[in-house]
Amino acid sequence: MRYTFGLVLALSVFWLINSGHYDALLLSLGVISVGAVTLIALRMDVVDQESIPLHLLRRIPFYLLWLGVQICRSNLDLVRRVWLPGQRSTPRIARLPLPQYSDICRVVYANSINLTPGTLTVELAPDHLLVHTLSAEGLAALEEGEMSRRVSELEQ
Amino acid sequence: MTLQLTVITLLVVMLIALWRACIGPNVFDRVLAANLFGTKTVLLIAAISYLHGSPDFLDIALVYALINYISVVGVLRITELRNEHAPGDRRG
Amino acid sequence: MELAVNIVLLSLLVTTAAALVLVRGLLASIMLTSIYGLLSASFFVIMDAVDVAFTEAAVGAGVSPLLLLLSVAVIGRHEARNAGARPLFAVLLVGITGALLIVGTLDMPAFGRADAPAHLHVAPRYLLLSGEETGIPNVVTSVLASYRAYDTLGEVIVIFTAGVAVILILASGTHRGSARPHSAPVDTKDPHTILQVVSKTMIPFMLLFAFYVQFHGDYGPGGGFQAGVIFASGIILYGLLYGLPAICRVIRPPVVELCSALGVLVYGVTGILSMLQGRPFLDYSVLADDPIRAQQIGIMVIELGVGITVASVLIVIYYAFANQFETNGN
Amino acid sequence: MMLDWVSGVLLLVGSFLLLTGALGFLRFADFYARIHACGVTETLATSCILLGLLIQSDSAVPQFKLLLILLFVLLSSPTSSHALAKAAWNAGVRPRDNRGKQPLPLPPGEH
Repeated sequence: MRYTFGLVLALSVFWLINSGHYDALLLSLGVISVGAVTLIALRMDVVDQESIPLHLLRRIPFYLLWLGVQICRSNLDLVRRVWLPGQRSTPRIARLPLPQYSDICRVVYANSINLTPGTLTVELAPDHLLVHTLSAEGLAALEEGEMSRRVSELEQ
Repeated sequence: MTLQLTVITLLVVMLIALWRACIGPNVFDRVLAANLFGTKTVLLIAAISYLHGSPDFLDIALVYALINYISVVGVLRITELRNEHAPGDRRG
Repeated sequence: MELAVNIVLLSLLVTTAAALVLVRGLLASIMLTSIYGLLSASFFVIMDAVDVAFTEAAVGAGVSPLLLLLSVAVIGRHEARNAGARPLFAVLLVGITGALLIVGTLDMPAFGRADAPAHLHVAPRYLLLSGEETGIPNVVTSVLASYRAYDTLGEVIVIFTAGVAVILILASGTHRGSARPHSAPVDTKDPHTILQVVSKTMIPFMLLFAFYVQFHGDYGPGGGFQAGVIFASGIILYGLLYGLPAICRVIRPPVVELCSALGVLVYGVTGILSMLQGRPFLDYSVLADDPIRAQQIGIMVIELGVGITVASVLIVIYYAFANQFETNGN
Repeated sequence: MMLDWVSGVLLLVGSFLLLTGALGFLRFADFYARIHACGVTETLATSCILLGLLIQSDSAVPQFKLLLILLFVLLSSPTSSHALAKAAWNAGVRPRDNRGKQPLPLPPGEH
């Protein structure tokens, strides 16, 4: 029920932002559209804590801030690698353990790895990740596990 | 001025992506190039709409942002189906 | 600046077309086709043809590469070298046709000339009066759905016919005349957790965006065609990730087949309603007392018909294709 | 005036990153490395350019739309990189070293 309400709220905001016309006709069409989409979404069974992660909302801004800094840092590293061809890069492919319990946290972790250039999730199995990194240092940073720990903290 | 520079850069990037799509070497490089091309088109349309001073083109960029990755999902599913059909193939 | 961008985009288009001819392997051709679509959309934006660009964006980015991919999945991805073909004859034929077309363009007025016939006939009336006559700011929508409603009806019927043709060609022997799935669920030993979770979040917004495009065609770029394509993309994405049986439980094939006809019916009935009142076919003025209000209602109703038909035909085509390759494996 | 500067700098940084990504895309020898190069252009460059445009805009609706575009690009671009890597892995493409000559050692259990 909470998730349905959250979805309706998000969809209404999406409609109002996009529409830009607030007369009676378009607003009522908006209500009908949001209703229809919610109905289809419920039939598709996509309204749950994975698609509407309400329980993460409180902690996620801090995480995103930290992730933003990481993205900038790894971008700088990649810029150096591209423009200075002398640098020896040593690509690696490895398995990482997955301590997270819920699918949503696994996905946040995997997609955070994808968002930072230089590291890439190739496969997400129930108990491990297969990652490809552009350099040995990138793999070492992931294996150290700070990102994984921060993602796990999101759920608490 | 910087807006013009951005548009030129985007066109150069598109040219490189097209080059990669032509030479390959394997199919996935071409898919990657097409995907890169898609996101660059989003940016190009957004930038051009500002260059023209008519930001209502943004709807088009929004469509791309929403549905651009469907074709990649399609590629993934189809390579999988082909592997299921040919049991001799390797699976990861 | 604009001229330079135009020249670059057009030369990229020509390069892509040449690469399309030269490249072997169907998947590579599909990717180049999708690049071609993206380039045309950018080009249309620069030419200020926003509605066309929108259609190209919606079709070229999602649905058309996808349908091509599905057909490749059915037929296999290597282009057979055709031993018996006579390329010389084909080259000659294409050369002559191309030369004739180029000769034809010589008679056309220069691009952008103010006294070109296209700008002298009905275009000034559309541009000057359509706002007053239909009460709709977007001229493209009022031309498409009111002044040229016959043509649009024809287009919708073409799309409907395409859907029927696909069903007739791809229907299997056991379920004749239908694309209803009868296959086992797809193998799920390799779950797409990331894709499923992200798509779960995106699909409702895609569907709502389709509704937004449907109902805001009066004000900005958009309308039934684009909305139908976007809606179908959302549904097809769900089908790709959760399998054909799951999507068929959400939207049952008989319902979609019915809807594809329903859209055409809505369009046609609107036209017949005005005939019953003694007015010409598709004259909306009978729908309300105020003629401008009547135009707006008429345009909205037929755009809805267009949207329903386009969305359902695309979904029907997807069902037929997916059914084909999911059963071929067994 | 100040905002114009910020916007210009953001656009310049974005363009530079785009060029970097494209160059990497052209030069890296291995398919997986090329996905990384695209990753640069997707995340930070897209954010920079869209934010630069957002600052130039003076009405609310386009600004919100640009934010929405940014949000959806940030959601979908890592996902499509992953989908592509997975598709290549499933099809038997294995990563190679930075010269594209030797295949990389795989973790135990993979083949």
